[in-house]
Amino acid sequence: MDIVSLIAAKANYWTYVILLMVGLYAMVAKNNLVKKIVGMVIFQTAVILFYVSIGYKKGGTLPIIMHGHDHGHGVESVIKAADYINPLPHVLMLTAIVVGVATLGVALALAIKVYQEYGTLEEDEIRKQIELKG
Amino acid sequence: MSIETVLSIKPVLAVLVSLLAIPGIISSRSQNIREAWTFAAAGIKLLLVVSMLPIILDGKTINYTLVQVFPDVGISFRVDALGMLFALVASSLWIVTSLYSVGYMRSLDEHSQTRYFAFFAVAISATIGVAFSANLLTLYLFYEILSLATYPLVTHHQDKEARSSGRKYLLYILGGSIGLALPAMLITYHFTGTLDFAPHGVMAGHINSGLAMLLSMMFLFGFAKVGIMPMHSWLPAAMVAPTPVSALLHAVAVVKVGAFSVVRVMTGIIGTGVLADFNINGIICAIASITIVVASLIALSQDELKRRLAFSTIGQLSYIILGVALLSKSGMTGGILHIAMHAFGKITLFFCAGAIFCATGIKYISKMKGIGRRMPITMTAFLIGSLSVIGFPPCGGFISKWHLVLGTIESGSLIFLIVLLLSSFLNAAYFFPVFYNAFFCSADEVLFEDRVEEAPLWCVVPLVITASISILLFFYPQPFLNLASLAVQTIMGV
Amino acid sequence: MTFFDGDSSLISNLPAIVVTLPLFASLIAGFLGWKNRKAPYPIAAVALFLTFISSVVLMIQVMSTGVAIEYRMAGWAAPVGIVYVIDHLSALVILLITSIAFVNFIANKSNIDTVFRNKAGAFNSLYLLFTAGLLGMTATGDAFNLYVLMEIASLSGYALIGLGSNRAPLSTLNYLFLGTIGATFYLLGVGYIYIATGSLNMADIASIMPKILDSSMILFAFIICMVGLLIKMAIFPLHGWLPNAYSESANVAAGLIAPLTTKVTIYIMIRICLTLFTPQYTFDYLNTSDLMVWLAIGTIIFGSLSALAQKDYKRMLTYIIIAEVGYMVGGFFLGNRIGVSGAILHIVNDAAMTLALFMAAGIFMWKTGEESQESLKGMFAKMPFTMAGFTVAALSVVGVPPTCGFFSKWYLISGGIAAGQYFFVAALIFSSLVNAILFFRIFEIAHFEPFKDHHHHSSNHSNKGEEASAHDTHEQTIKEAPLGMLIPFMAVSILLVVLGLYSGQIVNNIINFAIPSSIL
Amino acid sequence: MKILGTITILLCGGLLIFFTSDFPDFGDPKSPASIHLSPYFIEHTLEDTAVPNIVTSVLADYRSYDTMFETTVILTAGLACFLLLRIPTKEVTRRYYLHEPTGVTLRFDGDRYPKGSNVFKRIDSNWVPYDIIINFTCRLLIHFIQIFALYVVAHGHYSPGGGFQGGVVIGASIILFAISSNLRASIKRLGEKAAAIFTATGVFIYAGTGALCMVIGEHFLNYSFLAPLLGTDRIMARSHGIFIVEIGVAVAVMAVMIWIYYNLSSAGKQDEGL
Amino acid sequence: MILPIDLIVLLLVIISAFAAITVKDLLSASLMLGAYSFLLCLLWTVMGAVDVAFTEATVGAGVSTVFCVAAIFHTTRRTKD
Repeated sequence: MDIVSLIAAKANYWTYVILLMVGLYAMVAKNNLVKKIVGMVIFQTAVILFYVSIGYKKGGTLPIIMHGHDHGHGVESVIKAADYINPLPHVLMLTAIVVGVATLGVALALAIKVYQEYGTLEEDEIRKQIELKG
Repeated sequence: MSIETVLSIKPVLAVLVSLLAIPGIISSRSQNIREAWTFAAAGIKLLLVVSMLPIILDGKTINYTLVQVFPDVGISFRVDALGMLFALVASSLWIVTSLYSVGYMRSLDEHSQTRYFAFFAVAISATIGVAFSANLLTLYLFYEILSLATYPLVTHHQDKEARSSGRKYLLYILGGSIGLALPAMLITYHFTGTLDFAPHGVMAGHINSGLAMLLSMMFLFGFAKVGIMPMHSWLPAAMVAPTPVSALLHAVAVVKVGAFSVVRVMTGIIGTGVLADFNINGIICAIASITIVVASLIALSQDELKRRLAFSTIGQLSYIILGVALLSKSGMTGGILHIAMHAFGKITLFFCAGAIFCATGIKYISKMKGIGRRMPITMTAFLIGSLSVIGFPPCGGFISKWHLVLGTIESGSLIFLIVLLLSSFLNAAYFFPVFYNAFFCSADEVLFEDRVEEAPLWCVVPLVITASISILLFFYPQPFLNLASLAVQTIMGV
Repeated sequence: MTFFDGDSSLISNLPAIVVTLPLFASLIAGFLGWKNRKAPYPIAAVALFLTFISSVVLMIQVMSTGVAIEYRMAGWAAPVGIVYVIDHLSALVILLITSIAFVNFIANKSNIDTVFRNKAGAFNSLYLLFTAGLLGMTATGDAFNLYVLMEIASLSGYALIGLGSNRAPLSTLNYLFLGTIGATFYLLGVGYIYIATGSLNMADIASIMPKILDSSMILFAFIICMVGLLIKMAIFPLHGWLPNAYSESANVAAGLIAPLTTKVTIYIMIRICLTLFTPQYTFDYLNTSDLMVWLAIGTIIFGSLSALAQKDYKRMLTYIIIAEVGYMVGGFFLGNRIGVSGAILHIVNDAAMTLALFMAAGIFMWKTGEESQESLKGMFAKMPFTMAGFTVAALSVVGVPPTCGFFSKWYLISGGIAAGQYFFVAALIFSSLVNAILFFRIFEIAHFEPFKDHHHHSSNHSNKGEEASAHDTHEQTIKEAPLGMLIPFMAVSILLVVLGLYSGQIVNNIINFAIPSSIL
Repeated sequence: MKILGTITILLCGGLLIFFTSDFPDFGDPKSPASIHLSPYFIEHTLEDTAVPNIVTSVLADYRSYDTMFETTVILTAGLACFLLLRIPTKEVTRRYYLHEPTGVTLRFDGDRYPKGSNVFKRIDSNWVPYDIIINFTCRLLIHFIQIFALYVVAHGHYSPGGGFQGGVVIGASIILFAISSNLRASIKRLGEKAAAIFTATGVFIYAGTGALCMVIGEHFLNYSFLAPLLGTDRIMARSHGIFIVEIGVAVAVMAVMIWIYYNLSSAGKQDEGL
Repeated sequence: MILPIDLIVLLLVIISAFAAITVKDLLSASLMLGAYSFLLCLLWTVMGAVDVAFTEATVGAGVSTVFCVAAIFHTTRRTKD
């Protein structure tokens, strides 16, 4: 397997791993809460990239049946599965995106609450304040 | 030998009756109603137990399974001779102790009496439960309930001393049962698949010698209520409790539950065959002997009467273990009989100690000079009780000791005979100063004038009753003796 | 069985009803919350009660027919559509969830009224959504559907927890990060499974599994699903979020979330291992037992020791929860029938115990307004009934018969002995002893120290016995919690004993059918 | 923390990269994912549901149950933000007013602000004068955006898009209005209460359709049982059923996006904001 | 799908992700996040996942960014890392 075809075969997967790790790093190691939330978004979208990559099929086209509305439902003999990209991962990822934005909303709401309480978004400063309060 | 069994709910009722009285005790508006509940429950309980006596004496057993919890193991009850003997002792002494408690608590005007009577009832239920349990699981269940129900009783005074004693009490009792007895029970279940008490044990053929030894030791020390050294030091600490508690629970119910559990496990689970084959009984005997001698020696040096009695108890309990572990017929009879005989003797002594405290507020032996002239009835009862514990005729204790001595001879181990004789001598040595102080020293305090002033009647009557029973048992030991020899027959298969 | 035949459409739709009933109720509560602040509570209570009833019927149905009920959502059969599968195990957990949600809701009315005064509609909706999410997670037979429902439960959980003390938002945010990592890992694992099998239905995947046992993708899917779930259930090195999140939340939220979240996650783990990866893969092919049991041992010991260090009652409970997670994970990965039965039984028992302890915490909070253990002084004299219930719950955690904690511990220890995992057995016994110390420490405070009136500190009390008894006499007026709190609490405490006595029946009639016969 | 993070990601990343080597190649039509289940959807979507967009048919029919809960997730997020952030407006005491004739800005504390005055105009605390060009352009654009959104909702069957995307676009158009003029103006037109009720209504349309199917038919969300109500055959009933639930999704998503925005942009005060 | 385009977009995605977590200003970070989402949307269009791309464009690049900006408006732009 030459290098080009290897890259072609795996580049998407590598990218997803890199993005996943970037997100995870931000969530574990960053000090700022909003930065962590940004990391969380990246983390979640990396998985979406992974799923969409699973669904891709060489030689397949968009998962919308061509000329479907002309013939109603008499065209099943014409439809070949290999012609269309796998739609299932797309469906799952629509849901995942929605979950992502929902989580983002709640996380930001919590971050605002934290800021209202402590006046900062830096975790170490918040810790210091908690220790001072006893 | 096939044992005829009878299905009856009576054992369950006997256990439950005092629990059922608790709502009554709690909700009572006046002291008298509350104590009426206690007495009613105690009376019914004794009647229930006695009503089962003829069936047991016929050589039958009573079985009843409440629920099936694990495969082949349930919460089930079985009444046999050994359990019957213990239940008889416990339930008859509950009535007496209730009488005494009423006098003691009222005369000292103790706080939280309702709580006291409620937990007392729980404790006695658990004791009967232990006596009637058909398998190790049920026994463990009631054993734990007893440990927990007695905690509020031991710490009744709610002061610092009670707190530290309560801690010690729980540490030993719960630590032993959860840390040692529970795993031992589970290992037993794993290897044998059953926990039922069988006449000849269930372990034979399932385990090797090392494991049998390990399990025996785990049970022996795990049931820490038996007070085998080094698991004994909770007992003197627990003497901070009000005297009736010490009397019933720490001279009779709790410690005897420990002894009873160990006897049950040695005979019903491990089995005499296994004990003898792997030579475990020798080690148990040795441990028991050491406890007997050491406890008696420590008792000599105690000045507080209740503590002296506590160490005496530790020594006496090991008689039971020693007797059973001798594995001879007479030894076992003596051991089992000692459960009953020692109970009546020791409870008298505790009642006396409490009566002295009630009437004069004195706890220490050195301060009891001349007290015999002031409280003649109490001190006479004390004399009878201690004679019984020493094993001197004409008291019940003599009979059990006689059998024990016979047992040592039967099994041919002279060293244990020497231990028995030596400890009897020591027993006499630590009781003697009490009489000497009481009767032959002149009072050096104004408190003891030459007039009779006993403790309240509620306190005196019970101790007179138990003292008389102690003597009566010398002349008429049949119910207990029959039960004991029946139990031995079942166990030894003769 | 005329009862079932009589209204067959209602009964046959029960799996959908049990999950959607709380959903509908939450919508209605959300609606009416804008009109009338008092309306949502009764609606939610009735809905929870009806859900509870339907879960009982479901349980009876499963037990009487003895086979799993399969319900096709949108009418599509298994691999194409989403199916709900109600077998003995899920019916049991559903019953557990509905009953705990209902009892906790009833018992904490006053807490809801004070903490969520202005937002009753939103609170009640979220409470119901959380319940619906957990119920869906339990019932579903589809790996991806599980993820969606998990997110519903998590998001509503964050909201419920986030409105507690001042520190709650921060700890909830940390919980959210960890929870999201866990859920996303799970989603990733599902993706790997999908790559290897092309399916999302658990039973379908299980039927493909034997062909692809040595696929590295399945191995990785297993690892990453487990890591995700272990984060969500707060096992030892990944536990950091739990204590803060639970102890700083409002009582009603803690009482719902603490007993259920970790337990349902453990159920999911069991479900994934048994139904999706098949026991053959989990136990025989991968031989995960040793590793996971050691993890569990670590969790038990860590949880117990940390609990010892806590001064705050609720925080102590949270560490006990962590230790109990170790019990269940370890018990399950013992891999033998006794151990797995013990783990499942402990899910039920531990949920009930935790509920009782948190309800007690609610009552203590109501009484004293503080959360430290010191605030429990003199409680035995003040609130004998509450303390009696509390004692039962505590003894159950310690593992004293005849409370339920003893019996599940019995199975777990027997399983440990049978599997030869003696360190696990030792850890269990160690943790029981530590629990005994923990609770007797509280009992001592509540028993020995005189009641302190928190509203006016009159003088500094010393602990001398004379004073103690003196206080006892003039402060012996019993003042219990209101009946609305007390009755559910007492019911749960009695239930702890009943569950214990009937644990044999539960194991024989329910759990035995829930474990595949390939596990011996 | 940094070191811990680095170690974690290096370990995880290494492991993940290692496992990618066993993946089927990117775009391999023979991978199990492409041959096991998905062919059924591709080949049967028309005969089962008469919807050419396979994603829509899978989303709203085969896996409609997922989607119902997806909508519920959104509802949950809206409720969660509300529960966490919302502060009653009464508690906001400090306000700023612009005296229009003079251009002086005044601060009012407590309740003593001018009510119903013609000369005083309420402004935000960190007020930047709104740009008339942006304001006007956005107002022009918003209608087209909304019409496009309706198109997206309605054409979910035949082209990319559907209830979710359309709903977000409508929501975004209103958010755009809120940004380009100000939050109060937007809240006056579509208040928080309306948003909340719309959200619940949207989810209710979806779940209610499912329950209706269950009541008259046998399975939750099995639209084919709606055929008698809709007056079509069972397959077209599925198609219409998908459309109904898509509308529900659109309504719910639109309202939630607005609701969350209101709460986030005003930190719960819903008084003044971005 | 054309491979070079795919690779270029992948590279841009990674760069924007790194930028989003390293930039020392939260407002910039959230805008980078918007750019990241938009690039992902592009990537998915390239890969044929049009519905996902549409959703990502509206949600990820649109609404999410607005949410982030709104939250930052009420907290602070300052960050140490």
